[in-house]
Amino acid sequence: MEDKKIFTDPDLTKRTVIGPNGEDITVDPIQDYFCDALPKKHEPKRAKIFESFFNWARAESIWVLGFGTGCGSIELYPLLTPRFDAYRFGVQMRPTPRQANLMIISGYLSVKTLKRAIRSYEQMQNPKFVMALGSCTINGGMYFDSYNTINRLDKYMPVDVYVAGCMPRPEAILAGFEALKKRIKAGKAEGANLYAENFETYKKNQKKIIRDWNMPDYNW
Amino acid sequence: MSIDWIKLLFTLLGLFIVLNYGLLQYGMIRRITARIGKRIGMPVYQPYIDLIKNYSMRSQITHGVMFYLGPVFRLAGGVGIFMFMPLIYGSYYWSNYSFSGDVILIMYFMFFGMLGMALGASEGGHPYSFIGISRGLSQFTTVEVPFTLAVIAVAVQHHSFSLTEIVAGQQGGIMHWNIMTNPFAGIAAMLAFLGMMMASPFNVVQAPQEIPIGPPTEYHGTYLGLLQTNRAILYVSESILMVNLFFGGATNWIELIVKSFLVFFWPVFVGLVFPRFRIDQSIPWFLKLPLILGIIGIFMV
Amino acid sequence: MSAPSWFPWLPVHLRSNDNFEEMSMKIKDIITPFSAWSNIVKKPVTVKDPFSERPGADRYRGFHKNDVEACIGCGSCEAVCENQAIDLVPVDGIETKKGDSGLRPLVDYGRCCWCALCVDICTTGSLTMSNEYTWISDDPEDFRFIPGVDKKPWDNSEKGWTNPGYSLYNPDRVEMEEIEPDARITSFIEIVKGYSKEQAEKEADRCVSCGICVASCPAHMDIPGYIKAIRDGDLEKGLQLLYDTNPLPEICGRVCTHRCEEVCSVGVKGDALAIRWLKRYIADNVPFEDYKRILGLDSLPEAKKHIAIIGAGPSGISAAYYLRTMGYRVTIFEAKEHPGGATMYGIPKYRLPMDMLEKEIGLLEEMGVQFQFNTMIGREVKFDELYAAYDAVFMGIGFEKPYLIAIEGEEGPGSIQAIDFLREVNEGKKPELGHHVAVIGGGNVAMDAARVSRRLGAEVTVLYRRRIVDMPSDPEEIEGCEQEGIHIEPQTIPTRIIKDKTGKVTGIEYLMAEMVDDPKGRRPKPVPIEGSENVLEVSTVIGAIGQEGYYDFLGTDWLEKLKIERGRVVTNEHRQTSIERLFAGGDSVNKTADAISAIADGHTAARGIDALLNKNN
Amino acid sequence: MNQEFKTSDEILQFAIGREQESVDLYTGLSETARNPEMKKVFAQFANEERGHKKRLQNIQSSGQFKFTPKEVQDIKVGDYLVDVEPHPGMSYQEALIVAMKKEKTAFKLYSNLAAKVSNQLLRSLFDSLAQEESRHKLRFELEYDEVVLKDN
Amino acid sequence: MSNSNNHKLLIQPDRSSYPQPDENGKMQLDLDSGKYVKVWHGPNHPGVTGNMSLELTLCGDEVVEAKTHVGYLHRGFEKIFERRTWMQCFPTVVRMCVPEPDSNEYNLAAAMEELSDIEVPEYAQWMRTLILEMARITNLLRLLPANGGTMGLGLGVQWGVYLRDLILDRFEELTGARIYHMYIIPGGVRGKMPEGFKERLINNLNAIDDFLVRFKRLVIDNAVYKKRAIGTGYIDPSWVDKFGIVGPNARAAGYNRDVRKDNPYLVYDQLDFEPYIDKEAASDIYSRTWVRFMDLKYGVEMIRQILDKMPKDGEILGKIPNALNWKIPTGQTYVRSESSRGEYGFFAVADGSEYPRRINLRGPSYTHAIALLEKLLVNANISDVSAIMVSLATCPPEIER
Amino acid sequence: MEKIIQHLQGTFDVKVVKKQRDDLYFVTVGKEQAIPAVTYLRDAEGFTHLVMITVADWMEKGVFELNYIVHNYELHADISICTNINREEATMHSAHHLWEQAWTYQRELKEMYGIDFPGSPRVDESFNLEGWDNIPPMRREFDTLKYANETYFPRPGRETHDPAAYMKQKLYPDE
Repeated sequence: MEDKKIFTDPDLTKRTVIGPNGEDITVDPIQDYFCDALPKKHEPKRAKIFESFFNWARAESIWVLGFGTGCGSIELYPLLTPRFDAYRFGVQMRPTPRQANLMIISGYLSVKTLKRAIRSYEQMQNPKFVMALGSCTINGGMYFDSYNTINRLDKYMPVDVYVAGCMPRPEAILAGFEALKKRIKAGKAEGANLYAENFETYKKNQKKIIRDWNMPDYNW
Repeated sequence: MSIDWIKLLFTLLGLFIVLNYGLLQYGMIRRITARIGKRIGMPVYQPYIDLIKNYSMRSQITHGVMFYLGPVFRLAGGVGIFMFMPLIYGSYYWSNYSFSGDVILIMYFMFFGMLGMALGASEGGHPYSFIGISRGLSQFTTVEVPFTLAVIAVAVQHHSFSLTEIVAGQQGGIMHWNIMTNPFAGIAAMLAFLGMMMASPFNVVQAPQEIPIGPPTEYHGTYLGLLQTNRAILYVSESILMVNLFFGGATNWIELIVKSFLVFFWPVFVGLVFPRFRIDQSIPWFLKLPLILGIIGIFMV
Repeated sequence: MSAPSWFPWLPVHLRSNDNFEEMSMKIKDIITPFSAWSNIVKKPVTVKDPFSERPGADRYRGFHKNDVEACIGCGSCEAVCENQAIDLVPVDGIETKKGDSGLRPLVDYGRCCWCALCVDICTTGSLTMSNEYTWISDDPEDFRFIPGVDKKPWDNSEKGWTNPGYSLYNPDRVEMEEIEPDARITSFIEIVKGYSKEQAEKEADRCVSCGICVASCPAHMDIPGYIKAIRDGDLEKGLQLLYDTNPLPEICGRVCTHRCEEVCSVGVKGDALAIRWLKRYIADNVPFEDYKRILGLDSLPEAKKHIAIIGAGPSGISAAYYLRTMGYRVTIFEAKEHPGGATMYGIPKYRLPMDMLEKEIGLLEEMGVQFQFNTMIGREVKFDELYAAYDAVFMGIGFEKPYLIAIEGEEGPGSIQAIDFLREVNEGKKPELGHHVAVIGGGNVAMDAARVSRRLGAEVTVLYRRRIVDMPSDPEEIEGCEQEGIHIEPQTIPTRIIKDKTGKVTGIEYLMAEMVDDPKGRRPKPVPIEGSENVLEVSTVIGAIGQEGYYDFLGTDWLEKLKIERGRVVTNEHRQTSIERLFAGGDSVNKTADAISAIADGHTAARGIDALLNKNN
Repeated sequence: MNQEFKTSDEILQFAIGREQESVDLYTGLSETARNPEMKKVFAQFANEERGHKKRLQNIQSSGQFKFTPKEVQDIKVGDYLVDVEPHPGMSYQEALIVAMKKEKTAFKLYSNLAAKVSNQLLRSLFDSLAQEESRHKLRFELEYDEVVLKDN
Repeated sequence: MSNSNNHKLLIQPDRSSYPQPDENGKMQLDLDSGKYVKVWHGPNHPGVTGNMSLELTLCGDEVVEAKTHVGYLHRGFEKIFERRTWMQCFPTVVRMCVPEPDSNEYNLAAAMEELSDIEVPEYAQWMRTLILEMARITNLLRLLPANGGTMGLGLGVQWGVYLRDLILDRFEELTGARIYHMYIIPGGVRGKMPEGFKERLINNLNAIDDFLVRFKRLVIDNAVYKKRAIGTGYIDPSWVDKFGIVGPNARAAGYNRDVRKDNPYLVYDQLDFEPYIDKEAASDIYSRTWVRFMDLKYGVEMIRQILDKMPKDGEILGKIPNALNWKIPTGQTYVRSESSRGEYGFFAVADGSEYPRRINLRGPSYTHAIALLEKLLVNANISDVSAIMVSLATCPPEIER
Repeated sequence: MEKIIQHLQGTFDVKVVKKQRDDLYFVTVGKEQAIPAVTYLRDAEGFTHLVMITVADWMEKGVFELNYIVHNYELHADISICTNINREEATMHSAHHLWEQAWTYQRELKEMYGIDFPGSPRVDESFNLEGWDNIPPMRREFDTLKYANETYFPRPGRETHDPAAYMKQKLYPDE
């Protein structure tokens, strides 16, 4: 395979359209759709009492992005249904990354999903948390030698809590939520700021494996 | 015209009560629906935490001025409905800014919020928002038709566009309620109410499995907090409106809360056990049975 | 697009013909869904306390546990793990010893998939899984631990996945066909028949390729390697692997003391692998004509230096083979008529047929190794001359001289030494034994003497000072003795050989012994019980209590220089003695005193000689 | 040896003399032995005896000795073995037998003497010497058991 | 039963005003015209089964072109099998289909046993059948209510997943794990029935019976559901062979397609059952829901039957070679079984070594979710997209592997 | 079944027939005859169901073995038409006109093995992978472990010991 293919989505390349008065207008869809501003670090509130009160609220109201990235998502069904009922603990599913606080990476991430996961993660608002389920996110798990799955999630996004198992049972995931709550209340879950601070490192790692980077560097 | 400060105070107090009531009611409803699903469900106070959480988000992004104003308009719509609606019959202070044409103003505010939302959501640029808002507007428009007919029927019946007078006309026992005196209009309004509350089978606007989650897709943080606040106020206000229009109003807070809760429970009761219609099914639906009932209701009078 | 509705005011063409029925059914369809609301009076089924209320099932495959005491670090778990989740790592406080690699499995929960194949294959059953399943951490580096060593909350959990009563390898050895005991004692025909191809492959299939055996083999043969060669059906590869470390596989395949089998990890729960028989299978089933081709001995390097080897026993032959392959000229001096040393003269033919030896010696001759038989150093050739004439000398002289029982009546006919007796028999003589033979001793020599005596038609009793479990002989030899009707009398201490007036042996007197613990923690010592005399009527007493070396041939001057301790030549790790160009190996050097150690010595010495001579260049 | 012992000093002197005899014997054997290895063995035995002698001399000069009656294990290896006449071509086995027998004789001698004397002090001194000798014997017996009787 | 017979009245929309495909099957769309909106359904979308995405071109609410994009779950299984020994493939294959891993286990075991000629003890065969049927009902308990769930009726999902969880408990008891059971090991199975297992399982089955009644009232008889599901997502019966449609989807189109009946494996020939076929070939969402409903019902009956007929005790593992050195002689085979979604097959090639040369999975979703779904979605309303997808019971992991 | 195979042998240049089971035959034909044979089976013998198109990579022999497995619902039997194509210039005739889902398989094979199917719809679009610029991953010469180790940062700090080597080193440090 000598000839290297050029991977560009035709919908995302620059194109020229004819304007109302007959003039040519160059449209760069990427520029059109996204903003290129890099992430900022958001300092916690100065007043500690406010910050801890907010952290309490954040901990008790965890909105999970409903994005099943791997096998582990099958155990999210029981989690939100009668048997385990995570709603009791303030956990709710949100279908859009904008409103979600917690991203559950439920197991292995293929490169293709990683690209989407990063986009979703970046679209989430600060503060945001990541929970990683299963062996695959820790050290590649079963797919350590696969050419299409990542080995270590922490290279690509900051992770707050890991839950061991293949896949973890709903009880373990609930315990993971408890651990995450503790972490948030202690003010240690500053993944979003960490991401902003080490943005270049994360980007370097991400770009190393996502070959057709046809998106802006940051998709708030 | 001098400002009646005490009245304003009472109105704001009423708003505060309604807000809390709305949040608690939402939590309560979630618990009840959870029980039908054999779950325990979230704590009743969970909506409060969610609200605080959303207001405490550190970063927010905006897609332009209208994106920002959308929730504000929506909240204004919710507050507007509340402001011009009498709460307790016979109480001066709890009748807010009810005046002789308040029904029409309220009808306007109901649509105003939706329009504001439409503008804001469109600014968000998400295709689901477009789809959702176009569905929302078209469905709401059709919902308005039977509802307006029912309201006109009631207004004609009581020869007044003032809620206070309509409530006054229903005093004197359950048989005087409009739902009994003009059942067709009442039923039409109740069916339209299903659409107004956007519960199944008429929740195409936010349909999570289809266009997650419609207009508010891009809203988060404070914006979402505003929307949540509005939802609490709006839903309660609308059910109080229904209470005023068809269920004889209320003479004290307890009666108000019980009645509005029951009215609010109606779309939940229906919504929980039905899937949603497609938009091309729900619009004709409103234009059939409720419309016919509404027309009959007018003719009844 | 839309199907007919349940509303009667729909256009007629959208309604079905049986309109009325439809209608009634449809109203039911509106009402029935509300039946769901009956749940409002039912209790939720939610688990109240999900963190403690629901333990894993009895068989749950949770986190790993390991009984580090029972574990031998064989690494089968690592081999079977498809995720490379298991590493074998050294652990403080666990020593490497024979049969225990000193390594323990470390599990990486960044890899594990909880399939429990590691538990199923565990050769000792030490690795199990608890039914605990919750482990949360914010540090991804945490998820590695050595079960049983790193303390975890689930270490004492009783439930969980253990080996569920099957084995992923066959724990039972493929039975080796043997001649029936009744038929055996009438002749010197070889007892063991050897594996067929199917049997060998089936037996080889049981191997878990852990390699624990390799270190326990004095020659460090690549045991998993040649067993794999059998599985692959590639016997030539197997033969090459055998000859890499052992030029006498046919002999070892029959008479090796197989220390490897004692430590075999498969043998912990089941039968140890028949490593010796598999070795024999390779050696027996490759045509001898092909050996030279397979081993690449056709064109050996041009010989320059010349090495002398004293003694054509296993160590000498081994040294000769490797030295020859390294390109040295080799001459072997042997005092006796035939090569083979103890294997030739000491091992009965029912264990090791003569032609095996001849085959392997033949290979050496073809390689160009010179033999000088009937040449005793010190007698025909002086050691001085030898040492001067050759670039290096290897001495593999073995233990020739038997220890005497040293009790009254031992001198004279009727009381003979086992090694002399065995030699005579192997040379074709038939010593007169009489009706009943007493063999004194419990080693392999004693067993051989006993079984040979049995074949010569005598009743045999073995008198041994300690218990049967203490016997240094191979268990299968003891078993063979018992099958052949040989009586073993343990804990007996001979005190006197009784003779009649003509000097003929008539009996042996012995005392019973009790076992006393050794103050230094060595094996328990038998102490005779006074007054427990017994007399056994015998016609011949064969002493087989041990042998010692005999170095007088070197002459006093050299003996002065040669460092000897307790009858054994002291050597360094290259089997180099205190005399620079003199190397030594075999029974006279190592304590284990068996063929395989001798072969290993020969190999080591060959490398040592090579290193020495190359260094001098 | 029907010698009468009056004082502990005499006894010790006697014992030292016996040890010296042993030293002389082993030294002689060492010199006459044909096998250099056996020379070394006997030289080693002689050395050990010198050590014993030295200890007795120390007791004599200091006048202090302690005796704690303690049973020394007797595994009786040497008891039933035939006597060996020392000769130049002795093997290690024979050397051990010689040594064992010698220590046994010494042990018997001291035990007999201890039984004969009535003096408490002297008896304990003899006991002590006997114990010492039996300890030496055990040392050789264990060696014999490990080396010669390896297969038995 | 009350399956509707109104499909004859289907009104196909007039497509003449919509864009037409060219000779390559590609839609002729002028995206710049402003008439169309491009929408990505998924991978982060609650209405899409699993992690895959649909690229929809909309004209209003109508889909004019659909493309499926898979590969979000691609783990390169078939590559990493080249580095696994045959036995090591056993824990690996189960991950190929997450909701119903047991079919994978069985297929691998069957392929290995066939190629290396190994007898499976009778008890193990019964246990395998039991496990496969249990897996079928667990998956159906998830799939069936999801048909209502996509239309906003999540209540059935709540009930169904709870019952699924009860069966998962039984799995846990029997096999030691909830999701990836890894129970059907090549050569046999990995354990016997624990004490009291049968009674507990029967209790759960009774609960499912109750659920079926209530679910029928809630969803299947639901007027709104009927209105939406009947006639939507219609698969023409003539497509069945053309698209390789199998299992319940083909049965809803009136074809008798059930591997258990057609090519009986394990002990299915000793069981008495008849798969449900929609005789009227209604072949829409409603019909497929109905077929799945009946599958679940029959599945429960089947488990009862198995529990009745199976031997009390027996060997669990046949004579297998050492797991570490298992070599399989050169050969190739294709084995199939019936999963809850249809024919599930393994193509296995052995080259005589310890490592497989090739194991290729043929999952039913491979055709259902790509070629068929793309075809079905054209002219569907965007609201129906996820409903159609769920009714086909697509499962992305088995497509991508 | 036997009859169908005989028919096939009569009509086409059948190289090898292998009977795996009573209901499963592997029939090897030349590259040019594979599609006609499959078409014949579909149209004349009732093998209407395309089970799968799959490939086994025989690197040593330098060929890809393509398998078209077709199923007959009347007989409940499968025939796999096998054909060997050259690994170096791997092209094959497309079967997308026979079955609607065939192009999916061909698209996957193109991506995973680099086998080209001229004329097959969307055959050049990526299927599972996105932005892949290496050799097609399913080819045997592609070393997936090496690739993964170079690309995906395996967590450092792991080392293992071979019991045999470790024991030798521990017990006999001199040798």
